[in-house]
This record gives sequence, structure tokens and C-alpha cells, in this order.
Amino acid sequence: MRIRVQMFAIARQHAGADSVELEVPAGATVGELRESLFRRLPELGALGTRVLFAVDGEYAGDASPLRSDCEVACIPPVSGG
Amino acid sequence: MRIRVQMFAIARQHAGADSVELEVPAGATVGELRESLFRRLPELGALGTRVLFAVDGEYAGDASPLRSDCEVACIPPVSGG
Amino acid sequence: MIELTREPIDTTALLQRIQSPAAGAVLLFLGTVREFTAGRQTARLEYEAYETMARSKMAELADAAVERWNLVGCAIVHRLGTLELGEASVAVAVSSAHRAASFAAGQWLIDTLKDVVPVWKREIWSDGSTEWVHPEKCPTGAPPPSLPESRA
Amino acid sequence: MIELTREPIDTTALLQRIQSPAAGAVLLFLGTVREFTAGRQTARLEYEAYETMARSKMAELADAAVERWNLVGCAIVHRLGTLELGEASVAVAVSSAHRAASFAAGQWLIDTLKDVVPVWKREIWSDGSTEWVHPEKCPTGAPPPSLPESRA
Repeated sequence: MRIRVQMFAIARQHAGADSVELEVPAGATVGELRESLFRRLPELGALGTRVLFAVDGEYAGDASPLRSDCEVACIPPVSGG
Repeated sequence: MRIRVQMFAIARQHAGADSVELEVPAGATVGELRESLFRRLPELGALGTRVLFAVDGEYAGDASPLRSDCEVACIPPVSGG
Repeated sequence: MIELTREPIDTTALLQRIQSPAAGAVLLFLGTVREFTAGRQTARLEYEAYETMARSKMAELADAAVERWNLVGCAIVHRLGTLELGEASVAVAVSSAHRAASFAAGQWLIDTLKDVVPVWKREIWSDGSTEWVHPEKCPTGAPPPSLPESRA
Repeated sequence: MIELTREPIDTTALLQRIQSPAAGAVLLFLGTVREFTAGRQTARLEYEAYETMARSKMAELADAAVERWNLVGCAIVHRLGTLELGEASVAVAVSSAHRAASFAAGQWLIDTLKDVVPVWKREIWSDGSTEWVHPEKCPTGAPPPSLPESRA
């Protein structure tokens, strides 16, 4: 299935775009999406597990399953405030 | 010597005036002034050692000596803020 | 900026005084007139002060806080006279490079102000009765040190 | 009141929103743009957010703080876009019957906001170079719980 991942801050900078589209197996998890995204963007991968993911507006661990209609976002370490 | 004591809040209320004048021996201490004031105003005396005194704008313990030209104030428990 | 005032406290002016490019954190605390205390209804409050000493104690506290927490700015304003429900009786505003100092200094300043600055409030209850407020403190009779924590 | 805004934060309006006769204490915290960080000079900052999630996380934090500390009022505003030195990037304002709750809630809100709300800042240094700020946190890779302390 095709997942569009919204990219912010340094992740957007490395992607050169506001979002990237990735092809992952049906029923893939956030962890699998992470691996696929880090293969595509090794500079982002250098941040490792400090990069989090949100699914439908909530932080989601690597074991969380994805559906093709999820809203997925890549969340590099936040620095608001 | 004659000491004028500025009175505030409940102390002013019990005194019925902004200040009271007390005659104390030359070289008397704050403690002696306290006793004299409490004899004059027993309702104020009921607050006991919670009533503090300031001499020349600084809190002064009972052992502090007084001079006739000191600025003396009676400080009932404060409740600012 | 140390002030006793009979006018409403201008928080915008207060914040402008202490904001600075040297600060990354600003904290403003306001004490406000609350309607209910232990079930009793307040109509309004009246504040009075031993003004010269209150000003000098407030300035001492501000100086001590600036030194102890390396503050960028520090301002304390206390209102006097009659205050209606919801109005601010006291404002403490501080700024610092990082936020921990602002929180610690703000809390110490309001706590210490309530212990040592000669200001008194009188409750005007909604039933028309009045009462000077005298918190149960200082039971030892020892005068409070001017700066209880910072110079002890 | 939860808001993301590209305009300067209006602290007067914010305070009016949370002041109430039910409150005896009001606390406002501002994060402001500091000029120097570890000796390097900042020219300005740029903030961006994952806006829908940032709003919902800010609302979650406010709800949790209101419940935990029985707050009278709670407002959080985060600024986005380009900020000049001294401007406020974030404002947290709370009110409560007594002051301890306002201090505790204010500190928890700003600490937790910095951990979980998806907002990012980019330093524009005075030498023209730029850098996304990514604090060294969450080394375990576990997603931060939405409400780290209040519901753990």
C-alpha cells in the first residue's frame, strides 16, 4: 500500500518536500515505514530512534499497524516553546 | 523618653488612631515598649508575639534598644499579596 | 521597578519593563481578589501598607532575587486601597535566560513578600461585616529575617 | 483557549480570558527569543508546526492540567513564523484558587509542551547560517506518552 508521510523541520529539509510517498506491504507497521523512510533519506536516519511518527494525530510506536487511509507524519525531535 | 509608635491595620483599629505615644525609660528596649503598648491595648496584646515591631524601617527583636528619635512601628501579622 | 499604587496594575507596562533579548523566559504572577474563602463570600478587599518600609522591603527582595537567580529583570507592584473581585492586588514579574530561574524566583518572591512586606488586607464580606486578615504565622515571636532564604 | 498564531501574542487578552473571581492566583509564562546561546548570537527564529496535531496536543495538555490542579482557567498560545529578538514564542497562562496550583501547573505545562507538542524552531544565526534545533531527548525511541505525568 502507498503511504504519504508528512515531513516537518529537518525531515522536510532532508526530503526536499512537505511529504514523501512510500510503498509498504499491506498491514505494515510504523517500524517498517521507518526503515523504508530511513533507506530513502539516510541523513534523516542518522537521527535514529529520536525520530518519532504520528498516526492520525497521535504518537505511534514502531509496532503500530498502518492502514492506507491513515494520516502519517514524521516527527523529528520537537523544539517548541 | 517619649516614643511615638505608628499603628497599622488591626493595631490601628484597636488604638483608634494612626499612632500612639508611650513614655518608656531612657534606653528601653523593644520588649519594654511591647509590654507598655500591650498594657495600654490589651486586645492587641492578645495577638502576643505575633505582633512585631520595626525600628527605622527594619524588623527589630525585643532586645533592640530604642532612642527617642527612632521611627517605631507596630507590625501586626502581615497579609499582603 | 518597585511600586505601591492605588490604580489598577498595568501588566502590559510591567512585562515591557522586564522583557529583554537577554531573557528566554518571562514569568508574571498576579494575586487576585477571590470571591469565596472557606465558603464565605467576599464583597471587596481593602489594602493598606507601612509604605516606606513596604517599598524598601520589596526592593530588598527584588535585589536578592536578581542576585540569587541571576535575573535579567525583576519588578514588584502592590496595589493599595479598595479592590473589587477579580482585580490584581500584587504583581511579581521576572525574566531570566532560562525558565527554571524565573519559576524559582517568582515563587520565592511571592512567598517571601507575603511573609515580610508590611501590607495588610481587610475583608469586606458580602454580609457587610469586616475583618483584618492575620495569617497564623511567626508563632515564635522572632522577627522574620529580612530575606529568609537568600542570606540566611 | 488554545491557539497557534502568526501575530504577536496579546498577553492582555490572554490574562483577561483566565482571570475570574473564582481565582486568587494567575500565572503567565512567556518563552521569549534570546539573543545569545552558548556564546552564539541569534538574529531571529523561525517556528513551524504540525498544526492539527499541535493544537490537539495543546488542548490535551490544558485539559489534563485543569483536571489535575483544579484550575479556574488555562490558555496556551504558540506563535509560528519568524520571530525577532525579545518576542514571545509561547505563552502559558493559568489561574487557580490558590497560588501553589498555578505555579505547579504552569511549570508542568511548559515542560510538557516542550516534550510533546510538534513544533520546531530554526535558528537564524547572526552570521547568516541556519540550524534546526533538535534537543537531545527521548534517546529510547519510545514515543513520549501524550501526558507524561498526569495519567501515567
